[in-house]
Amino acid sequence: MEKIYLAILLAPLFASIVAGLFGKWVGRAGAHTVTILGVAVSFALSVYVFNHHVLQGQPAFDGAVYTWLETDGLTLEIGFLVDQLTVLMMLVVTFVSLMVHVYTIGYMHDDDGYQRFFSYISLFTFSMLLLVMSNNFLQLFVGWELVGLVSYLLIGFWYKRPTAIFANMKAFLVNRVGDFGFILGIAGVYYFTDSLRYSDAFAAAPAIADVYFHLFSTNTTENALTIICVGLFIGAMGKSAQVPLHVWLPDSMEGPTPISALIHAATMVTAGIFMVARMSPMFEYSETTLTFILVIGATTALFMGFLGLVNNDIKRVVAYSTLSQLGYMTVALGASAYAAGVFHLMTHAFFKALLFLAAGSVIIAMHHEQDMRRMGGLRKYLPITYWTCLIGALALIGFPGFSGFFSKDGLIEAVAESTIPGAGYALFAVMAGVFVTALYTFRMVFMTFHGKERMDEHTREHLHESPWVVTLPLVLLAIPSIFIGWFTIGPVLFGDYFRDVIFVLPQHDVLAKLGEQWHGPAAFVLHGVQAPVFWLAAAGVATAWFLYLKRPDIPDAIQARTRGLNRLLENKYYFDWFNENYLAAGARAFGRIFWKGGDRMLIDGALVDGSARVVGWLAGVIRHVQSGYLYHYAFAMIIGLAALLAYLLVRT
Amino acid sequence: MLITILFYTFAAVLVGAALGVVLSRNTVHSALFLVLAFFTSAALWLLLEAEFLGIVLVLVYVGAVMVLFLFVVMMLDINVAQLREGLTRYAPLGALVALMVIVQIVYVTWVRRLGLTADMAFPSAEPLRGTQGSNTEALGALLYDDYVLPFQLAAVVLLVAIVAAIVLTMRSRPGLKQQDVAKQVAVRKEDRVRLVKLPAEKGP
Amino acid sequence: MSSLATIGGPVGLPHFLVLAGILFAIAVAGIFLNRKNVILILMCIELMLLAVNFNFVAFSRWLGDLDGQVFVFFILTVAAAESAIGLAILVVLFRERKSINVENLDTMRG
Amino acid sequence: MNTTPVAGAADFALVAPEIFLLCAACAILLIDLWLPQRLRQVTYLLSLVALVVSAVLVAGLPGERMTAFGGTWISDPVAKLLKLVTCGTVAAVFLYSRDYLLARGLFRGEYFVLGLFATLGIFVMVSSGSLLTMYMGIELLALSQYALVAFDRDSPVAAESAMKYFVLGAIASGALLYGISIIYGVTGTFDLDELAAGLDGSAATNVGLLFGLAFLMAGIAFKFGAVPFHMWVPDVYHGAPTSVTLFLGAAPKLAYFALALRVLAEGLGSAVQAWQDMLIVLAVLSLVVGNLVAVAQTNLKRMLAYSTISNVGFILLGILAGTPDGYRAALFYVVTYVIMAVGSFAMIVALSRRGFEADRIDDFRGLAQKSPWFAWMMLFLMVSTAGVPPFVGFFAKLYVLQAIVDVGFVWLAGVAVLFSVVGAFYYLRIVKVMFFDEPAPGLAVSASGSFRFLLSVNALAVLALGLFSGALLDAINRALP
Amino acid sequence: MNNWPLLSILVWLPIVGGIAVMLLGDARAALGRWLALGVTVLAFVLSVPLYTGFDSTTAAMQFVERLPWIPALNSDYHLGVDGISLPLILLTTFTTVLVVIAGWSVIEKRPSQYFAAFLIMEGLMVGVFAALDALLFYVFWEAMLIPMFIIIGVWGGVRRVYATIKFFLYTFLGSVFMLVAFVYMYLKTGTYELSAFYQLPLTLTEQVLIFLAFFAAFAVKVPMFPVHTWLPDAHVEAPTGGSVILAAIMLKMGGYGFLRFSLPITPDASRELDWLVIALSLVAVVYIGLVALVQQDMKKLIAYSSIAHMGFVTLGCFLAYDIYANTGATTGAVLGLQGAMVQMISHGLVSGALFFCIGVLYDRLHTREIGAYGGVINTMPVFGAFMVLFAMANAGLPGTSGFVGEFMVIVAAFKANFWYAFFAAVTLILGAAYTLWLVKRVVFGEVANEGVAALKDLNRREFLVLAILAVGVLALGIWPKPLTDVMEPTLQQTLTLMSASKL
Repeated sequence: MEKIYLAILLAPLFASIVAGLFGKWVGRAGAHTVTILGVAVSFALSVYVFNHHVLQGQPAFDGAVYTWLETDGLTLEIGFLVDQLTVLMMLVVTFVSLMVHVYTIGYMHDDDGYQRFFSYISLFTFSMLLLVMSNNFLQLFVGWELVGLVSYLLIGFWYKRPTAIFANMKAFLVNRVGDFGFILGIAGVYYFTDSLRYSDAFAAAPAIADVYFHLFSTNTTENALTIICVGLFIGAMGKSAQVPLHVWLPDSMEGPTPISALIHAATMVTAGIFMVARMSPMFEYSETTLTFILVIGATTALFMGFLGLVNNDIKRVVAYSTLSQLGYMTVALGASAYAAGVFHLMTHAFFKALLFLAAGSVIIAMHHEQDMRRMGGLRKYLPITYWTCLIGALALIGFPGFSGFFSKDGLIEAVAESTIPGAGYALFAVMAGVFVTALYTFRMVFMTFHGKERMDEHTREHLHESPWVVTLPLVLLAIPSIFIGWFTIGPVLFGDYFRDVIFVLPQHDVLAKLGEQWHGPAAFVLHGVQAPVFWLAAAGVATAWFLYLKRPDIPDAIQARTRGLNRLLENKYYFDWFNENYLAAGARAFGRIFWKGGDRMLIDGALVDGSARVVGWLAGVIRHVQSGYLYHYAFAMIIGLAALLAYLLVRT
Repeated sequence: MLITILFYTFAAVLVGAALGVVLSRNTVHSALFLVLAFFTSAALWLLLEAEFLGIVLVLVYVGAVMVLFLFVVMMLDINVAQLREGLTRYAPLGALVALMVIVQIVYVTWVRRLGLTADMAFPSAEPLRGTQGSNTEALGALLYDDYVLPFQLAAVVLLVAIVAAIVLTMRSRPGLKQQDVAKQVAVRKEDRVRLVKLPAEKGP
Repeated sequence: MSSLATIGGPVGLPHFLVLAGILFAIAVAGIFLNRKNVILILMCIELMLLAVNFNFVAFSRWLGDLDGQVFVFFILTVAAAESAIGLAILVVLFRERKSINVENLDTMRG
Repeated sequence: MNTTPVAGAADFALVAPEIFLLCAACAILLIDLWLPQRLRQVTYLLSLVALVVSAVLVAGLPGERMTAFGGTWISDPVAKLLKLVTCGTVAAVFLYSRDYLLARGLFRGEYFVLGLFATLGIFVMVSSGSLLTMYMGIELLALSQYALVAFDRDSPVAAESAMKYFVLGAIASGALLYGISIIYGVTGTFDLDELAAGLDGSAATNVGLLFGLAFLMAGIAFKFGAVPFHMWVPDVYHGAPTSVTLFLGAAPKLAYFALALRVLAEGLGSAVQAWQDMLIVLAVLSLVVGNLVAVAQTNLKRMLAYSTISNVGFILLGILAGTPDGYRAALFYVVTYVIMAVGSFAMIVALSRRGFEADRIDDFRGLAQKSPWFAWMMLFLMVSTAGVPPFVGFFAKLYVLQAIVDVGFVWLAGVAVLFSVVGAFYYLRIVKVMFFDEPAPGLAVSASGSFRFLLSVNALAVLALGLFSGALLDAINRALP
Repeated sequence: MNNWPLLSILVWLPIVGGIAVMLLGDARAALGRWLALGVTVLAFVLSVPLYTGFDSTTAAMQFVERLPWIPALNSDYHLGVDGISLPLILLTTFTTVLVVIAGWSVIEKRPSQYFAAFLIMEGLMVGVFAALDALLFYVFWEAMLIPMFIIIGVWGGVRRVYATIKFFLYTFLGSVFMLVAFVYMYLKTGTYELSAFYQLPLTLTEQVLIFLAFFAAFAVKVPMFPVHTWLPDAHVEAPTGGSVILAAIMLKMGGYGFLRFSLPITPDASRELDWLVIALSLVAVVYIGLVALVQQDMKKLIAYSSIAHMGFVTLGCFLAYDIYANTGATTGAVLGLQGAMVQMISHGLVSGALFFCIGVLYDRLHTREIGAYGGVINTMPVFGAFMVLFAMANAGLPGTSGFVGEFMVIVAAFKANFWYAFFAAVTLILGAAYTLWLVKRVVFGEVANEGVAALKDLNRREFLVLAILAVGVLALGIWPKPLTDVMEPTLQQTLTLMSASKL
């Protein structure tokens, strides 16, 4: 089995190296062939592993591949922990990645960096697999950062665009802020366990929960596990774009659309969710952290959704939607409904990738025009795109029966059951979020595919459906977007799929409570239709219809009335403004102060050059004693003699 | 008592002469004051039963060195007027320092008696006499025996002085007729004698 | 010949030492008080050596040890040689500068 | 008087080198008189031969400590070593000077004769067993040096510096003599051995002795050029013809070391605490003033003069330790310093031509491009003097530091190293000028082959002695056990 | 092979080679270049047996050579390697080869002296790492300043004189106090033998003074805040090779000194004063990181980043005492030490590589102003790729060597104190910020000006150098075990020495 795991991991890496370093030799076709092959191998083998572990029920694998380094009794290894959660992630990752690879052939057809792009996305697949398959914190962190690297490279793929290279730097830096917390969390794990293996950390978690630190003063104590978990979660906040570290994700849309789908919707951004779920044996013991997670997630879910309402860039709307959905997942984690979070992660991966790719398809058709105000009525030009997009949108808003419905409804009900502090706020946020989600999603659908055709003549004449390499992945993604919930909700949410993998304290186990009322997916759908969630979503769709199809003049009127609110939203709650004008500028200002004031003036100017100047000055002064006059010289001698005599008189 | 009077008299003259050397505006006067100082010193030394040295001081110093000084003063045709200014504004400071040195010396030698516990009065001076009861003879015995080496060195010092003085001051000005020993020694007959072959005069 | 010792008068070693000290100090002061004439400086040097000689002679007498006088003898010799060289340098200086003004001896400083 | 003669054949055997040197000097003086100018080389060669023979004679002296002439003369290993080094140094000085003197019309026999007399003076000082002999040696050396400084009769600066040197030297002599007279009065002797035997532990608080010591110290300090008795050093080094500076800067230091060693360590060893304190002041002042003022110099000779002052500070540090280790360290320092100083001044000579003294620091601009080899040699000499390993100057400083730290003066070591850093600055400036600046017009080393060879040997010796400083250290340990 | 005096060869071969190159002169510069390359390659090849023949199960000194040097002082020519010095020696021989290749045709002014200086430097640097006698160590330590002084001064930039004199005096000032400390200990032990110093009992006051003396020397070399200001100047003005050697090796001597001298010789003072070192290290990370952020000169930026990175070295070295105080055990202490060592090696490769990169640009446009570049990747794609790689390594990206040391130190720091780890981890943000901002402004974007438009991509020589470094950076990042295994026993021993009180 180990060899298979290794093959899953290394196939994309190998492909990436071939495409990246030898791109010139293998050519375009060679590049996409080898990378698709690589990912396909990974996918196929993942399916095999799924079969092995899940269907055949083989025990989880936890072992090392090689020792990375060994010192001080600490053995750091690169190894695999393959269990149900891992397998699920592997499937999602390799499948979406495969789709994106295929899609890329069409999307990037005219780009000069064709091979490079394939190399990057294969490298990404490798990194993501490295992350999810890890059995220890080190490797987790390695994968964690590597996906960040690839994200950086891909956002800045069009390196000539100033906005792109700004966005990628921003993405990396914001992620680094998260990693800052993450590495502290990891260090905390090492502090207590002298090991970085998951198994050791999980085993030690209950004990750590009883340890208290004096961090801020000797009078206050902080729970050690909380510190560790909050640290780890800050990492997740960066990667999964939770408020306030979400700012990079909308900007990351500067990258080519396939990677928006792959990295910034389906896989990488969910790494945080995955990580928290993976660490459930630790997070469970820290209720403070769970509350923290709940609040952050709920805030993200609701307030990022609002931003989707005012944005006119089709990709950005999807991006804000992603943020919001990530908030949902986070809320699930905070409510200890890890399985719900992961479940939503999975369904979201499909339908959000679908939405992105559809948006990409639109963008191709529109000749890289992304502003929805210049679209409209595309339905008849891009039928496949339209229908698949609609499927994605319905899944996103949680239309009963679609995959998103199962995951989102399950999630919301789980939150409703939760007793963790902050759950009330979270419930309100996710409920309100449903309406908002429906509103912005269908706003997008209506503005893009329905209504008046607002594009210019030239573009309209050239409108046509995308090639098969683009539409095929859409179709292939649409299928699970519709159906996957039916088959998986049972085992994943209420069954024993995650039994050995996700640990939940009995008092937190909301899913178990829900499970008591579980009567299969059909009943769940029926129940869903009667629940307020559905009506909220329906209201959202209706509102969108009314505002953007029926009376398109109203939104402008509303905007005119609520200028303050509008400005707040258009400025994205001023997060970027604050970061750029206070954090970044502040850092630079401090840097300048330290440099000019500290280094240059104080240390160099006053001390270093200052002492040199003092020496020079003294030299000049003492030099004048050497006046050239004999009598001065004699005088100095006599003074010296007199001084020696005086000394002697003092001495005796 | 006589000795005391003599001491104080000579001492006073000596100090006066020394001051004269320093303060006199005329170099020649200074030189003469110095001569006076030497003379009084010689007298004082006689009181200390250092007859030989007293005489040598007069003979060598006054007779040779001071004459040399005067000679140079005269020879150098110094602009006396210019040098007359003498002491300057730093005089008080200089005097102060001199006073300080004097105070220190006096303190140590007079007040502290050099830290010596022995009687400060002069003992009888038998050892200072040679077999002939002569200070000169005793000195001579020491010089040619115990101090033969320094004595030779003294000779070398004088030799150096001679060499140095000659090196520094002797110069061959163009146009000056001077004997060049080296040239004289190195001369060869070819340089001096020119053999001219004259054809024999034919007889008429 | 009468000696200081036999008289037992108040004139003892310290008197001579103080006298020598005063001479020494005057000589020293003369060197740096004099701003004009190099020859005067040479004379002061002679005066200074004289002061030293006084010390030696007095100590020699006081110790009853002739070595001191021997030393004076050498000092006199050396002093003579010294003044010869000093005057020689003076002559050279005068030839070069046409002056023996001490204040002109300041081309090198700093 | 029926005393047996103090001096016998055995005594004269111990002064054989000096006798030979004196005779040789006189002979050369005479021979020179009969030589035409074009054969003046003979004088030069004969002087070298005289030095070599003296060295051989010195080498033949017995290895143990012996006294002669009633204790006025000491022949011991340290004297032997110092004399040998003196011979070598003076010979090197003569070699370096030849071209310089030739180019300026100063190639006269008297230079070499006076040099030999000075050497004799050094010999005498080194072997002095009494203050009287010491005084004669001092004066012999000093008078020769006065004359040498004024040797270039056509140079106004030379005459001026000679005058300054002479006057100040005379004052110092006076102070020295005054001190000797007091010490004589207090102890009744100026024989160093007797002096040492007559003093005990109370010497350090004996006001009379200390009084004399203070004057004596002023004299010694003047000879060394320690602050505040240093004022003559820059002016004399600057004003004298470079070939004379070469002489002044090197060999006499050996004699002054001997002066300090004989008088302070051997004669007044019991009063160590008293002179130690005085030396601390002098040493620290020398380090401070020497290093600081050197920074401000633009004339290389002056700069080296101040460098000498600072190095004297180090020598004094070694001496003031008052332990055999300290004296050894100081001896090591002196010997190595002499080697470095000779080389440094020789470098100026190497660059100078008729009408061009090359004694400004700027004159060394870009030497590394014109004559890289000599630039490197100069670099060796400079960094060695700065005390950078592996050059011997470092080890010299190291041994001194060891000696003073050993007696508990860690703070002095701190001061010393601190000012070494200041010192490093101006040595580096030379390196900077040579290596980093663009060449000055017309700069070139125009020295003869033997000169080049000797200079290279000199500079490389600085490196070799550093790498194998153990050998020199052993020699010094044997000389000063 | 084991009977060969390998270390002596490594010390003297380059020095002799350097002299030979110099004697060949500029007229035969081509020959000199090849000779220099030959010597450095040979030295590198000869240093490999040090690794292969190294017994990594023991902390004892290996390949020991010992000859009497200055018998009167009991100072020997005593060389040997252990786990601390071995990697650094390898780094030295490795880097010098690259420096020679990098300077191949770039140096037109007095090339023979240039190569000679580097060769001599190499020998001296190996000597520093191999010396087991304090005096010998000091000799190598200081002697190194001379060639470096020349290198910066002759082949440096506009303000080279200021920079090189500052560099020399700064480091000289620091070192002399160390010398006094050595002297003091010599007088106590009667030998300059390092192992004797280890065993010398010292009172706390003595230790503190000795520690401070060492600190003056090593902190300047590392360099630590606030005695770091020589470094930016020296780096900026030095020629590429000089910057590389400076960053890659000379800075390591400070860290090496802490490990070899400060900690074992003055353990109690180290414990008493570890707060000072740690505080300054953390200041280096934060303060210097911020300063690096605002630099306009590429080299200066990397120089400041070097200081920040070296902060990890000093931090890692001094964690042990707080770890013990905090947790009651020393677990994690060696991790910190290892981290410090790995960080040194890695920084050697990464900063060296970055300086090479800047050198490549400088050779083309003759400016290091960030503002003069932009969009370099358009004209120099291969270079851009390397630059991004090394930038990422500099930012501590996992998979590159830059990550390993930082990770180990941060993780170990948590054991000592949460806040140590906290401030150390700030480097994750700042390090990425200044490095990526640099990359953004220089590498990415539209072609900024005609100069950039005319750039030519790497030639084969440059490619070779950067490729070798890239391999090193990645190899160390992907599998650091071979490196850490070598160091493990020695660092364990260092921990033992530094935890054994001398009072």
